[in-house]
Amino acid sequence: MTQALALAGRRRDAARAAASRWLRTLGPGGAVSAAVVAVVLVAALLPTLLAPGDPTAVVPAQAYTPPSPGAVLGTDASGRDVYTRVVHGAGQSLGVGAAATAIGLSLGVVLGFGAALGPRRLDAVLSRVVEVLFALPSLVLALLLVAVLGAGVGPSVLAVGLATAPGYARILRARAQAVAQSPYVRAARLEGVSAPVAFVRHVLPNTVWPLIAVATLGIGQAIVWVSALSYLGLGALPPSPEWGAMLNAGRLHITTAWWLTVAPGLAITVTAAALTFLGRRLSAVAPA
Amino acid sequence: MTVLRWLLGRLAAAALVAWVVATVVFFALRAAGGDPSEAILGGPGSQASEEAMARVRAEYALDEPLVVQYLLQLARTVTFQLGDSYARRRPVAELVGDQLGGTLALAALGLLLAWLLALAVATAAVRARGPVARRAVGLLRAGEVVASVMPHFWLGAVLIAVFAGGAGWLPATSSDNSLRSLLLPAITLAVPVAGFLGQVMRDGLEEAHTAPFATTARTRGASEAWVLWRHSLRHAALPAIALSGWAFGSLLSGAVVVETLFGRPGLGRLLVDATHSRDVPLVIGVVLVIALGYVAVMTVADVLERVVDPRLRERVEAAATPGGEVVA
Amino acid sequence: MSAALDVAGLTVSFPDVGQVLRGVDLRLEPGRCLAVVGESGAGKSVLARSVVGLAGEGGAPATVAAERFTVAGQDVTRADERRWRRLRGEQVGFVLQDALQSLDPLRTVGAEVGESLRLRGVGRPERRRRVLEALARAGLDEPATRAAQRSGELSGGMRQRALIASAIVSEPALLVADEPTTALDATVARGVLELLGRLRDTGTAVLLVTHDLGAVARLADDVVVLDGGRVVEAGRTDDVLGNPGHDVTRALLAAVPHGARRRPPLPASEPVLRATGLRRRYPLPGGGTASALDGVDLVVRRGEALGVVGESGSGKSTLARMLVAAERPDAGSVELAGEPWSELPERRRRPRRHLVRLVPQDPLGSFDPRWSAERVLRTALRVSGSSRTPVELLELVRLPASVLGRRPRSLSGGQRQRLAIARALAAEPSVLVLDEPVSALDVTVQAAILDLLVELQERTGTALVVISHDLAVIRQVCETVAVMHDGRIVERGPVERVWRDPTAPFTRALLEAAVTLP
Amino acid sequence: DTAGTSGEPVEGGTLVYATGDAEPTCLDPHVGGNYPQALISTQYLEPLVGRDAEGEIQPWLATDWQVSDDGLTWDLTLAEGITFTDGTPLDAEAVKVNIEHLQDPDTASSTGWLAVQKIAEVEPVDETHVRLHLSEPDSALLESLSMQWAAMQSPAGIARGMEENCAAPIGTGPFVVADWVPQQHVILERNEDYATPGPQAENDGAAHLERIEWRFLPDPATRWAALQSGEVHVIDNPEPEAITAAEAGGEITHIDAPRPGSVNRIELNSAQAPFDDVRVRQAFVYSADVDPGIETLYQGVATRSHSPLSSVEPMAYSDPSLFVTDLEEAERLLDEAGWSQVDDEGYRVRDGERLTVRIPVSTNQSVAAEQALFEQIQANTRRVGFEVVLTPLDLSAWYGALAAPEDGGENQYEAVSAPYTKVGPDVLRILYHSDSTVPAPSGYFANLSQVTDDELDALLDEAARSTDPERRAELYTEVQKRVLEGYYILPLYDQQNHFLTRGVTDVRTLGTVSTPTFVDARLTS
Ligand SMILES: Nc1ncnc2c1ncn2[C@@H]1O[C@H](COP(=O)(O)OP(=O)(O)OP(=O)(O)O)[C@@H](O)[C@H]1O
Ligand SMILES: Nc1ncnc2c1ncn2[C@@H]1O[C@H](COP(=O)(O)OP(=O)(O)OP(=O)(O)O)[C@@H](O)[C@H]1O
Ligand SMILES: [Mg+2]
Ligand SMILES: [Mg+2]
Repeated sequence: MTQALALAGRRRDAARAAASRWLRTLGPGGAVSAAVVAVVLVAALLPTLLAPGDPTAVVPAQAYTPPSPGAVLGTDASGRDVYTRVVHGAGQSLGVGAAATAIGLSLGVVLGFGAALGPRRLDAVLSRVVEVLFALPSLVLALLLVAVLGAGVGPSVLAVGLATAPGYARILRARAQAVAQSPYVRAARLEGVSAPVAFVRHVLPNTVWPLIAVATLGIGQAIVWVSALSYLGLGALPPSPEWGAMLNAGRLHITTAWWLTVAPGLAITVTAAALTFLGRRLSAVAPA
Repeated sequence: MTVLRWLLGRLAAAALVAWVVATVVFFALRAAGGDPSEAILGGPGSQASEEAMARVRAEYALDEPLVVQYLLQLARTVTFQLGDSYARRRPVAELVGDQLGGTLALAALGLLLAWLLALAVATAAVRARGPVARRAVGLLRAGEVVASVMPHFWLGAVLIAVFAGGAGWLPATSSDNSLRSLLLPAITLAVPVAGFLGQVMRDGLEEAHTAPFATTARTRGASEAWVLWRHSLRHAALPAIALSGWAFGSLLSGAVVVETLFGRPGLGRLLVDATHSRDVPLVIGVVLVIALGYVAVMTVADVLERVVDPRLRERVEAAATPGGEVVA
Repeated sequence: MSAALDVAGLTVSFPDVGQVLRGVDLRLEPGRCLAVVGESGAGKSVLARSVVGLAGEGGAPATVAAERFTVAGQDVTRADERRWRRLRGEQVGFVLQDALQSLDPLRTVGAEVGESLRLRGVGRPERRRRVLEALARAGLDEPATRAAQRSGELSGGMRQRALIASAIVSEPALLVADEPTTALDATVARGVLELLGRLRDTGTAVLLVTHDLGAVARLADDVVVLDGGRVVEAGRTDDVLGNPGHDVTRALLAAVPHGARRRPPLPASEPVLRATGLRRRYPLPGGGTASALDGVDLVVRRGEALGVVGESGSGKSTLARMLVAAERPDAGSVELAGEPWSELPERRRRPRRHLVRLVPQDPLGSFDPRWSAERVLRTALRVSGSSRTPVELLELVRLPASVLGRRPRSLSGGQRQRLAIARALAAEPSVLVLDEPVSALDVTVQAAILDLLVELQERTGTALVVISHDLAVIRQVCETVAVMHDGRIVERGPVERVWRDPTAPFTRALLEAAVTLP
Repeated sequence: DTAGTSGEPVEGGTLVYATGDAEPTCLDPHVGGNYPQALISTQYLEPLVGRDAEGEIQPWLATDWQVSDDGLTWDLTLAEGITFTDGTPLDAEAVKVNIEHLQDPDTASSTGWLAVQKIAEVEPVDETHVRLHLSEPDSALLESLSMQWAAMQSPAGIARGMEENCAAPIGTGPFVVADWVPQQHVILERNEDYATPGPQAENDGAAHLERIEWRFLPDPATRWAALQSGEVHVIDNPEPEAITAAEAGGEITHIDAPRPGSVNRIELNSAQAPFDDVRVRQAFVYSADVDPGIETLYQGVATRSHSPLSSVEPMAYSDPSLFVTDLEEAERLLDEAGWSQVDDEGYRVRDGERLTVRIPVSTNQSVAAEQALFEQIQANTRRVGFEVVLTPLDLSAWYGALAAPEDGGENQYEAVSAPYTKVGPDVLRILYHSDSTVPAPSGYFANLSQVTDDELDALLDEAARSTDPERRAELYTEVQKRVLEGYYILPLYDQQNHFLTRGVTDVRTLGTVSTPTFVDARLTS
C-alpha cells in the first residue's frame, strides 16, 4: 500500500519533472501555444464541457445580439449562440486539419520513403510525381475534387491532403536520405546491423520526429485552407459550425455585426498560429 | 552538356505536367457528371433538343468510347492545342491569354510585397538592440506566425471594409493592372506568404548574422548595415528563394479567392467559372497554364539560387556522380 | 616606440556567465609576437576579440572595463563603435578561430580579402593590386586564380592563408590570430607559422592565440598563460616553456605528446588484416578522378599497434574504410584472419563484423542523437552477443556510470570519444581502427585519450590501427608506423626507426614540419 | 460631392454598374436564356411589347395587335421607320427571323423557346405587319413576347453566326455593345439615334448617359463597399444589411423590383416518399416556421408570401390560413402517415427508413440569407422529426441532382428552391402542369414539385387558351388554390430583386422582368 503510494508519488514526481523539462524546452511562446492547443482539443473532444448549449438551436427573435453576458460572443443571423458554435466547431475544424494532414502525410510517407530508400529509378519517378503534385495548387485540386465528389468537408480535406502531400514527401525524402547516409546509421551497419533493422531503429524514428513538428504546423495550415474553400461555397455543409463556414457566413455582416467574423476568425488564426508556433518549437528542440 | 541535360529535364517535366493535367482534369470532370454536350449547348439546365445534342456529340467525338476521347484530349493537350471553350465558344488560348496578364501582375506584385514585408521584418529583427526592441521582435515573431495563417477571404474582407468601404482610400474593386487597383488584392495575397517568408528569412538572417564570416567582416571595420546587406542577406535569401516557388503556387491558389473577392479578372476566377460549367477544355487550359507557370517559377528559383549560391552549381554535378558505395 | 597593444586590468563579463577575463595585463611591441596560451575555455578568444572591441560577438553583449587600453597607439578605453570601426581592418588585422567558416562562402576570395580596403573607399584597380599582393604574401600560389574562387573551392590550408591575407591587406600594425593552425595538418601548419614569422619580422606586432605549445615555441617571443580569465604566468617564451612556474603551464607542457612508447615491438604474430593492392578512385567535381588509394599493401598483426600518418587527403580515411569493409576497393582485397573479407557480400560479412571495429573521425555524428549512452552500449553489446554490461564497458574507458543516462550531445568531446571507443569494445574486436581519435580534442584531453589507448591495448590485446596526421600522436601509442602520401604507403617500419632515420623524402618533410618542444 | 439627392443631374458621363449575377457566356438572350442575360440585354435589345407597373401589356416595338376569335392568329403592327443600330430595318421579316432564331435547335434557347413554343408560323404581311399562326391558342403570348429573352435583334446580326452575335448582339435599345472584356466588363455606348423608348420611359430620344461600364463583381460585400466608396453607381443583389443601411437615409437609393411570375418557394417533390403523402407535406409546412426567420434575415426587406405567384402579378391569389405553424398538428399528421417511430437521434422513421428531406442548394443562385433560412427550416422541422440535409452544389451538380434518373441525373431531392422568372400567370402552367415533368433531353424539367394532377392540367390548359381576361383570372385562382391546398410548395417571398444606386437619378425597372433601364438615368454632379 505505502509502497504503491510511494511508487505513485515517484511517478508523479517524474511526470512533473518531465513536464517542467518540456515547458523549459518549449519556452514561453511554446507553452502558451501548447495551452491554446490543449483548450482547442478539449473543445473538440468534449464540447459540451465548455459550452453545454445546442450549437444549432435557432432563435430568430434573438438574431444579431451583440456580445453580452447572456451570449458572450453574441448571436448570429439565426439567433444561434456564436460561442457555443465556435466551441462545437472545434471538433470539425481540428478534425479537418488533422484528417487533411493525415492524408498528406500518408501519401507523403509513401512517396518520400519510396524515393529516399527505393532504387534510383523509383526515386526519379517518384520525384517527378512530387513535382507534378506541387504544380497543382491546392485550390485548383480542391475545385476539381469538389466538382467530382460534391461539396462538403470530405472533398476539401482530400484536396488539401493531396495538395500538402508533395511537401511532406520532399521533406521526408531529404530527411530519410540524410539519416540513411548519416554516420550513425553507417556505424550501426558496420556493427553488423542489417539494413531493415537499421531502418526501424534509426531511420524511422529520426525521420518521424521532425515530421511530427511539420505535421503540427500542417494541421494549422490545413484548417486555414479548408476554410478558404468555404468561401467558394465548397466547404462544410450547413448547419455545421465549422469555423471556415461560420467565418464566411459572418463576413457579409462585417460592418454591422463584427462579432460574427471576429469569433471564428480568431478561432482559426489563433488555433492555426498556436499549432504553427508549436510545430516550429518542436522542430527546433527535436534532436537533429 | 549538363545545361542541355538540365534543359531537357525541364522540358520533360513540362510534358509530364501536361499529361497529368490532361488526365486528372479529364477524368475529374467526366466523373463530376453533367453531359459535356450540355455544357456546349448553353450550360446546365439547358433545354437543347435531341438533334442538337446528337450533332454536338458527333462533332466533339463525345459518342466515342471514353478511352478514345481521353486519348484524343491527351494528344491535343500534350501538343498544347487547347481548342475552344465549351461554354464561351472562344479559343481557350485566347481566353487564357486575356486573363494571364492580370493574374501574373497580381501574383508578381504579391510576391514582391511579400518579399519586401518579409525583408523588413527580418532586418528589423536582427538589427534590434536593447530590451524593448528585443521584446518588439518577439511580438513581430508572433505576428509572422499569425500572418502566415490568415485566411485570404477574411483578410481581404477586412481590408475592403477598412480601406475602401470605410475610409475610401483605395478602390474596393480591382479591374485593371494599375498599382492603385492592384494594391489591396496584392496585400491580401502577400500577407500570409510574407508571414512564411519572414520566418524563414529571419531564421536565416539571425544565423548568418552571427556566423564567423560576419564576425570577420566586422573585424575588418564593417558596420552592421554593411554586414547585413553585403553578407547576411544573401545567405538569408537562399531559403527564401527556394520557398518562392512554393510561394508562387500558394499565391495562385490565393488568386482564386482574391480575384473573386475583388472582382478582378484573372485565371483563378476563370477556373472557378469553368469548373462550374464543366468546361473541360477551358479547365485544362487554365490548370495547364498554372502548372506550367509553377514549373517555370520553380526553374527560375532554381537558377536564381544558383546565381546567389555558386556552391549549388557544383553540388548538382557532384550529386550526379555515383558516390562511394557504403555498406548497402 | 609606442606599444602596438597595451592593456592593463582588462575585465570582461557576460550576463549570466559572470567575469570571463579578470584583470588581464598585456603589452606587445611592434615586430614582436606575443602568444596567449591556456586550456579550452580559459578566455583566450574573448581576450583576442576584446582587442578589436568585439568581445561579445556572437552571444550576449559583453561588459568591458580596463584601467589602460591602447591599441595601435590609440586609447580605446572609451571608444565608441565608430572609433572601433576605424581601427578595425585598418590598424588591427584579425584572424578568427573558425578559419574554415570565416570567409563568406557566397563571395569570391578577392572580394573578401579586399573588403577592408573597399570599406575605406580604395578604388577598384588599387584594391585589386593590393589584394593580389596580399594573397601572394600569404603564400598562396596563383593569386589571381585564387581571388576569383570562392572559399568552398579552397582547401583548409588555403582558406587559412586567404584569411590571413584579408587581415594583412591594409598592412595593420597589429595582427591578432586566434588558433590559426589548429585545423591544419603539420606541413600546412608549418607554412602558416612561417608566414606569421615573416610578418613579425617585417614589423607587424602579432598576437597569437593558441593551445599548441609547439607553435608557441616556434614563433612567439613572449608568452602569457591564461587560466580562468587570469594571467597566471608571463615572460619570454624560452623561460616559460623551459622553466614553467605555474601548475597550469606545467600541465599544458606535459600534455603535449612527446617521446615514444616504452614497449618493445611484439614478436611477429599472425596477421588479422591483410590488405593487398588496394586501389580506390573518386570522381572529381570538375570531371576526372582522384586516386585516393593507389596500390596499398598493409598487414595488421594480432595485438599490434599500427600507426598510419600522412597529410590531409593522402587516403588515410579511405584506407580505414577499406579495412573495416565499409566500402569496396576498385581493385585489390582485404583478408580478415586469413579468410576473404572485402569481396564477400555484406550478408556473409555480417557474422564476422564483430571482429573489426571502426572509431570514426567524428564520434558525435556516429551516435543516434535520440539514444542515451546506455542504449548505445546496450545495443552494441546485444549485436555482438556479449554478456558484459554497459557499466563494465564504461569502466574500460574510465567513464563514470553517471554518463549512462545522457545523450551524446550533452557529453564533452573527450567523453564522446571514450564512449565511441567503449561502443567499439563491446564486441571484443580483434582489430580496432581509430580514425583521427584525438584531432578534435584539446591537448589535455588528447593526452588522456592516448594514455587510455595504450592501456587498452595492453589489457585487451586488441590490435590497434591509429590514423593521425600528427606523428607525435602515433609515436606515443604505436610500435609500427606506415606513412602515406598521395594514396601510397611510402614508408613503413618501427616508429622509433622511422623517427630517427626516415628513408622516404616525404617522411623527412613531415618530421621537419612537426614542431617539437625544446 | 456625389450625393444622389443633393447633386445636380448632368448630361453624359459613364455610369458604372456592378452586377453580382454570373457573367453571361453569351450576350444574346436568345441563346440559353437566364436572368443575367436579361439584365444586360435590357440596355441594347427591346421586346415587341412592354408591360406597365399595373401588369398591363403596353405597345413598344409593336404598336398594335389583334387576335382572331379562335385565338390561333395574331396580327401585330410594328412601329414605322425603326432600324436596328446596324441600320437593318425592324420589319415583319425581322420578326420572323427572330422567332425562327428562337425556335432553331442550334440556338439552344430555353426560356425564349418556351415563350414562342406555340407559334407555328410567322407570316410577314407587309413591311410593318406580321401575322403569327399558332398551333393552339395562347393567352400568354404577349406576356411571353414582352420578355427580354424574346427581344428583337437585327437579322443581319443574327446572320453573323452565334460566336459573333454572342459577343455583341445588335438591337434597337438605348445603348450598343461596344466592347466585352470577359470577366472584367462590358462597355455599352449610347445609341445616338435611339427612337423607341418603352412604355415607362420619359425620354424620347437618346439616353443622357454617354456610356455604361457593366462590371462583374461576384462578392456582395465588395459590391457594397464599391458603392459606398463611389467606384460604382448601381449594384444589384445587395445583402439585406446593405439595403437597410441604404434605407436609413444618406446618398444611396434603394429600388425594390420583385420579379414577376413565380414567387420564391420551396417545392416539395410529390413524386416520391415521403412527400408523396400530402399529410407529410403539410406537416413539413406546419413545422417550418419561416416567418420569424424571414423577418430577421431579411430585416423587413422581403415580405412573406402565401401565393404561388409574385406580388406584382395582378392575378396572384394567396391564402395565409394554410401556412400556419402548428407543431402538434404536424406531429399528428406524421403519426397518421405512419412516421410514428423515432430513432436515437430523434428523427422519425417508418419501416426502418428515416424521414429525410434532401435539399440541394445552388451556391450560384442562393444568397446567404436564403441559405440561413434553410438552416432555420432545418432546425425547426427537426422539432417534429424531419431530418433536413442541405447540400451546397455548384450549378452543374445542382441540375444534376434535380435531373430525372433516366437522363443521367439523380432526382436526388425531396425539396428544392428553384428560381423561375416569366411574365404573367402562365408561369403556373410551366411549373405545375404534368407536361413539365417530362424532362428535356438534358434531363431538365420545370415542374420540380412533380405535380401530376389531371384536374390541374385541365384548368391550366383552359387558362392558356382563354382570351377572356375574367375567365382567365378565375381559372388561375382555381389553379393557385389547388397548388396551395395540395401543399406542393411552401411560398416564401417574392423573388428578391433589389438595386442600390448612388450618384445617379431616374433609374427605373421594367414592368416585365424587372430589369433596370438607364434610358432616363442621369449622373449627378
Ligand atoms: N559572448 C559570450 N557570451 C557568454 N559567454 C561567453 C561569450 N564568449 C565566451 N564566453 C565564455 O567565456 C569563456 C571563455 O571563452 P573563450 O572562447 O575565450 O575560450 P578559449 O580559451 O578561446 O577556448 P578554446 O580553446 O576552446 O577556444 C567560456 O566559458 C565561454 O563560454
Ligand atoms: N566519398 C568520396 N567522394 C569523392 N572523393 C573522396 C571521397 N572520399 C575521399 N575522397 C577523396 O579521396 C582523397 C583521400 O581522402 P581521405 O579522406 O581518405 O584522406 P585523409 O587522409 O583521411 O585526409 P584527412 O586527414 O583530411 O582526413 C581525397 O582527395 C578526397 O577528396
Ligand atoms: Mg578560442
Ligand atoms: Mg580523414
